[in-house]
Amino acid sequence: MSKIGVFICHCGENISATVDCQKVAEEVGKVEGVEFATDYKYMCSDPGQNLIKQAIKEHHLTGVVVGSCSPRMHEPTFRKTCASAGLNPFMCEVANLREQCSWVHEKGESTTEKAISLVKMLVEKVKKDQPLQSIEVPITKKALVIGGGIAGIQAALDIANCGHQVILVEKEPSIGGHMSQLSETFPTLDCSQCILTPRMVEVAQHPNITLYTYAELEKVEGSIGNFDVTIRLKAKSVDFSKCTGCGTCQQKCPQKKIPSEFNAGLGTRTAIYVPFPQAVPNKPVIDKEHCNYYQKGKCKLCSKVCPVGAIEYDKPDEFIKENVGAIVVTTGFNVLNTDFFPEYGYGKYKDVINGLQFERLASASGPTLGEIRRPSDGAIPKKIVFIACCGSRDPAKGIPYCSKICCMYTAKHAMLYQHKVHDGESYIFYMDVRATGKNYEEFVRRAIEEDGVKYVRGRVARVYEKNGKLIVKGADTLLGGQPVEIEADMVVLATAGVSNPGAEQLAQKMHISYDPYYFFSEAHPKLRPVETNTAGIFLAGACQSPKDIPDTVSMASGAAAKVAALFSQKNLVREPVIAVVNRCAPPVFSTCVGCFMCETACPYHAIEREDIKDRKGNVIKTVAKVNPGLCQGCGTCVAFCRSKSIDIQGFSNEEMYSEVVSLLNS
Amino acid sequence: MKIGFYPGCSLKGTSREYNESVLALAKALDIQLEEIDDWNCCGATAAHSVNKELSLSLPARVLALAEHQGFKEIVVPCAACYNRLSTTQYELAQDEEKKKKVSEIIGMPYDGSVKILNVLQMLQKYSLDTIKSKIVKPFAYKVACYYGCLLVRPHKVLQFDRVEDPQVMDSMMSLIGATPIDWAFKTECCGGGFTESRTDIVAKLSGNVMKDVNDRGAEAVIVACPMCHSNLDMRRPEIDKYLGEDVKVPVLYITQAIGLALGIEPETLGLQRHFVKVNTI
Amino acid sequence: MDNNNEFEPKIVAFVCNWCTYAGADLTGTSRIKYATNVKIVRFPCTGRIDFMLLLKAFAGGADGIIISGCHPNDCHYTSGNFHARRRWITFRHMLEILGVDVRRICFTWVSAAEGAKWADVVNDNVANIRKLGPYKEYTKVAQYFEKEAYNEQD
Amino acid sequence: MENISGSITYDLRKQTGIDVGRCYQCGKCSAGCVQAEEMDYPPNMIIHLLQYGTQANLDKVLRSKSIWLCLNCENCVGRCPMEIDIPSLMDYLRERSLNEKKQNKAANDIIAFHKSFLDSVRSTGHLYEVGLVADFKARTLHLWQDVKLVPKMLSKGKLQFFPEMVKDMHSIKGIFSKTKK
Repeated sequence: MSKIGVFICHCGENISATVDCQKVAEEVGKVEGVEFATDYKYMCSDPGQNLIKQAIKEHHLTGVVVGSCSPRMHEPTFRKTCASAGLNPFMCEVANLREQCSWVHEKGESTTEKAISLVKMLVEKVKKDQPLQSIEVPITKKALVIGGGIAGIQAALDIANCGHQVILVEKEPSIGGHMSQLSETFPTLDCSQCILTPRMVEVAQHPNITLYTYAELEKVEGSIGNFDVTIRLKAKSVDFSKCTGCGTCQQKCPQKKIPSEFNAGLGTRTAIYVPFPQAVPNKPVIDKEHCNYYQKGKCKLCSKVCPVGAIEYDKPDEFIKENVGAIVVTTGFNVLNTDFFPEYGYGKYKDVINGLQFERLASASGPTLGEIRRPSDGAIPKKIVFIACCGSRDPAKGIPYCSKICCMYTAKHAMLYQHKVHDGESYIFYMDVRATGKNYEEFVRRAIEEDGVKYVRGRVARVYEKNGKLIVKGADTLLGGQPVEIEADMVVLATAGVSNPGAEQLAQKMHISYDPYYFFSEAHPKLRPVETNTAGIFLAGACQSPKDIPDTVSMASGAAAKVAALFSQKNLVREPVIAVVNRCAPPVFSTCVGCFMCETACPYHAIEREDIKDRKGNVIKTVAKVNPGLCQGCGTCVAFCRSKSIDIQGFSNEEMYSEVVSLLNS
Repeated sequence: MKIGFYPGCSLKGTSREYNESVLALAKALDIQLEEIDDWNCCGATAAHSVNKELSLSLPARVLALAEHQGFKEIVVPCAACYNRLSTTQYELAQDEEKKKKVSEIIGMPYDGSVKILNVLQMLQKYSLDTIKSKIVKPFAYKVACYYGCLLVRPHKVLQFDRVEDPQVMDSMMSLIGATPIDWAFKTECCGGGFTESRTDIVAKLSGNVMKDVNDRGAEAVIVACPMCHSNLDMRRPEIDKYLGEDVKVPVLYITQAIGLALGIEPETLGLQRHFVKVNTI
Repeated sequence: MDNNNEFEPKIVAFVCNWCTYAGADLTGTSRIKYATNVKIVRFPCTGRIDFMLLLKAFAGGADGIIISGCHPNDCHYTSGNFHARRRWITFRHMLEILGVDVRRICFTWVSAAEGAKWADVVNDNVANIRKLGPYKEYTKVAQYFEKEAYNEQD
Repeated sequence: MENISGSITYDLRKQTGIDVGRCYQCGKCSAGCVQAEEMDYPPNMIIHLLQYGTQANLDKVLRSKSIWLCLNCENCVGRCPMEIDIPSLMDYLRERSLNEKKQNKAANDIIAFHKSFLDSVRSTGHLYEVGLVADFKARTLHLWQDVKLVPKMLSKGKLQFFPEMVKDMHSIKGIFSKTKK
């Protein structure tokens, strides 16, 4: 006979504002098998947990139902509480009275009624619950980091420095990411490359880090502790073991007019190329789409001039398999395609550029060697206009969210411009200045007060060219929305930060969730910011949302710490939500008829075949058996089984049926 | 197949050369246009400025008439009428109740199934190839294509071309041998319906348009809206006064420009009716 | 809200733990309101949902059922939602043969990010089932079957 | 407050479907408005006044010149990041301003023109331009405006001296009487 304790949490007023918690406890208390029922202000607090522990001991409870927030929030908490009082943790269930009841309904009888039936449902489930034992699986202490920007570099170094092996995969020919493209960084104006390149070299030289550039994630299988990943090594057409990085091939390559990705289209590169002089690894790859040999079948100049014979054409992509225990995703972000804004003339007027292009203009390693010169004629712009929120906060054409970094980089751009063009005039059209980091507000003030950057509050309606000038038509909302017209020499659009193309497919490969803008979702917005909903896969940097360098680096270290914590355990403890095939006394042995439909259903190849033999060793029948190390507990096999011989612990047929029956009866 | 033709009031009065040129061009291109019988005014700016219901009912009557007369498509050369008719169709499609009410007001069933085309859409749909094959005298001028407001906005309703920097007219001009210029006032307002009530505003707004045309050396402005035409053409003295210079650039309807390229007589196209002389052509 | 004259349908939602359950949590976190008629039963995956459960629910007096999991390609377990979809496609005809009114079953996807969509799914479904009225037919069938089964045992 | 029925913002939303609360005052509407310079309150300020939801500010809007100066060129809504339909809002405000007799004096000519225009449509079913201009002049006493234009228009064959009537004037009359406020 069950002795069940029911504990209804008020969650301060979060639940009790719309649900009569006392009534819920009273009503559920009347259910057969419920030994004890009470309500309390904060069940997850120390006194709340003690209440549960005490009741378990006093009333010799065999099961516990807590009516509180979502089980996704506190199920582990309450299960631990039960365990510490000597109750099997899997005899504890959580009814979702907050996210799926009190927060979504108005105060009223029907809301309380719903709460009662939700708790009763789980009381019936607990009656059918079986005590279970957690499963322990070994961990592969090797991590995969996807993306070699500053986030990936930081995460890889931190994990490697803990003594674990790291595989770093980067899709471009060099690591460094967007940070390597930046000029100076806010709010200190230290040179981006100067602080980044030493880290890049450290990655290349670290004994614990294996670096795969020009590579992409192909496939992920398995789960936390034991992921099987396949990595595609794109054919570089250059044998890195032979190449010395002398650069002769690049000098001789006849294709010289390819827009350089690194210079955001403001400079050119060759078809065989190293993206930038400080690249790691500093060895070239051939861009097949632009290479004469690959496109027209003729040329091979690079091969002819290579002193070591490192050029290898027509080599296919390679695939390698790795076994890792954890994955850190650091794939970064992109800037919004400015085609969204024909009114600003991007793409039509050469001197309308985006923020990333301005970074290249201001960078000492850029196409103008750090001089601010406009792309059309190389003249130094005497009047420059920066347009903030270009695409951000614009649900109509861009994205509704704030891209977070633009206020700061725009202030920095204007400041750099003023430092480099002393007689220049700079205007920033803005709506709000969001300078919330350490020393950020001071930085913006400095731009205004010391460098004389003019801030105009209002959005620009359009930009058009006339007599070699760019006419910027804006308004000043602080002057009552009066029109403002500026004849500028150059216009810089602070384009929104958006997710990378391909982010969706990558997320689907890894089975991690993402938001409507294809940024990857963290497991909890506050308390689990670097974890994903998939155990063992972590996030860092701008692939989760646009963020600046300090935030990215701290998030990367956070993710690395999570990986290190995981790797510090000897074995991995897993919830025993797995399938089992029943076994019973001879002569039946198991109701399994050996049709192996479950085998076809299982995405994890967790179904094995077991021969049941008599004493003489003769096979009586062959039945299915679940490998608990491989089973992930999806339960698809259960729905496939015709003889109802396979069931899933924690979500068994009996449990689910009693839940449904209870719901409909109450 | 016969296409319904809704000239609208302007084309019967001040802008009769637009009417003449549309019909002449249609004839030359073998497009059968048949005027909607007993059509009424769309209500224009006046109606929607002071009475929402009226502004939906007047165009709805026209659309209902077209439906009853069996037209699947109607051509509306006037950009203002095109805009009002399209807006009415859009708004009534969004709101079943409104649709019922308007149908009751106009005293006849209204379905909203007629496809509304402006002149550019008509040419795009039926005649691009024919035009190309029939050019006898390429229209070899530098032209500024002026779209104004009502032809392209609101995009949600009209779904025609790009709102910023539209291209349909430009590509048609290229087709007949003209060189469309890139300029800044393609879709800025000319002052529209203020031509009588606030001529000063029209002079300024149309003046800004003409100044940019003139500065960039265009030899003609091409329009597809009678309001734009009369503001840029008939109000030229006021424009010149506002600008303090005499701007000589003529303003042609797109139908006139194409008509000329196809060798139709200037008289037939109504070019003699313009205030600013079209002497280059 | 509580209108005594109005029929309040009983609707059970079978949802997966990873997408729709999390999405429904997000509806709560975003404080979007919806009707109280729908009660959620949590499954690890829609692939786990045995269609016998649907029959059981109807027999038990459900007026409508919602099945919702991850969007195609987003399944936490790779392919469970595809299995669920395939099963739904094949079983709906069988359900019809069995006399189940398939209009009362709503098969949909709601991701963890679609809190607002979940509220819409619930509200639309409640309105829909309310229009269809109480589901008496299947209860009758169920009772009949139960009786028959007993008779056979005798 | 926005959700309380009877409140100004609620009514506005109910009547027009426009939620002024969505505007975050970026000013792009005013920046692109060809009439902003002429207006007493540029478009963003009109919205901002309405965001208060007070009768005093609503009156300011209804009595403003701005609502009559708007040409409905739709530039604002085409560029508005929040897709706030300002031209429709202006239509509503003009209608309301007239109904409440709060129209700005400076807009008299514009209103007179609209009325003359609609009178012409009411009596003929078409816009009868000669009649319109005569009526407009009578209303505004701008008797000498455009006198120079008339002979020229005549010579170009642009004026039509006699109105062409819609055959079914009954239905036009019906439309006007049924939509009369």
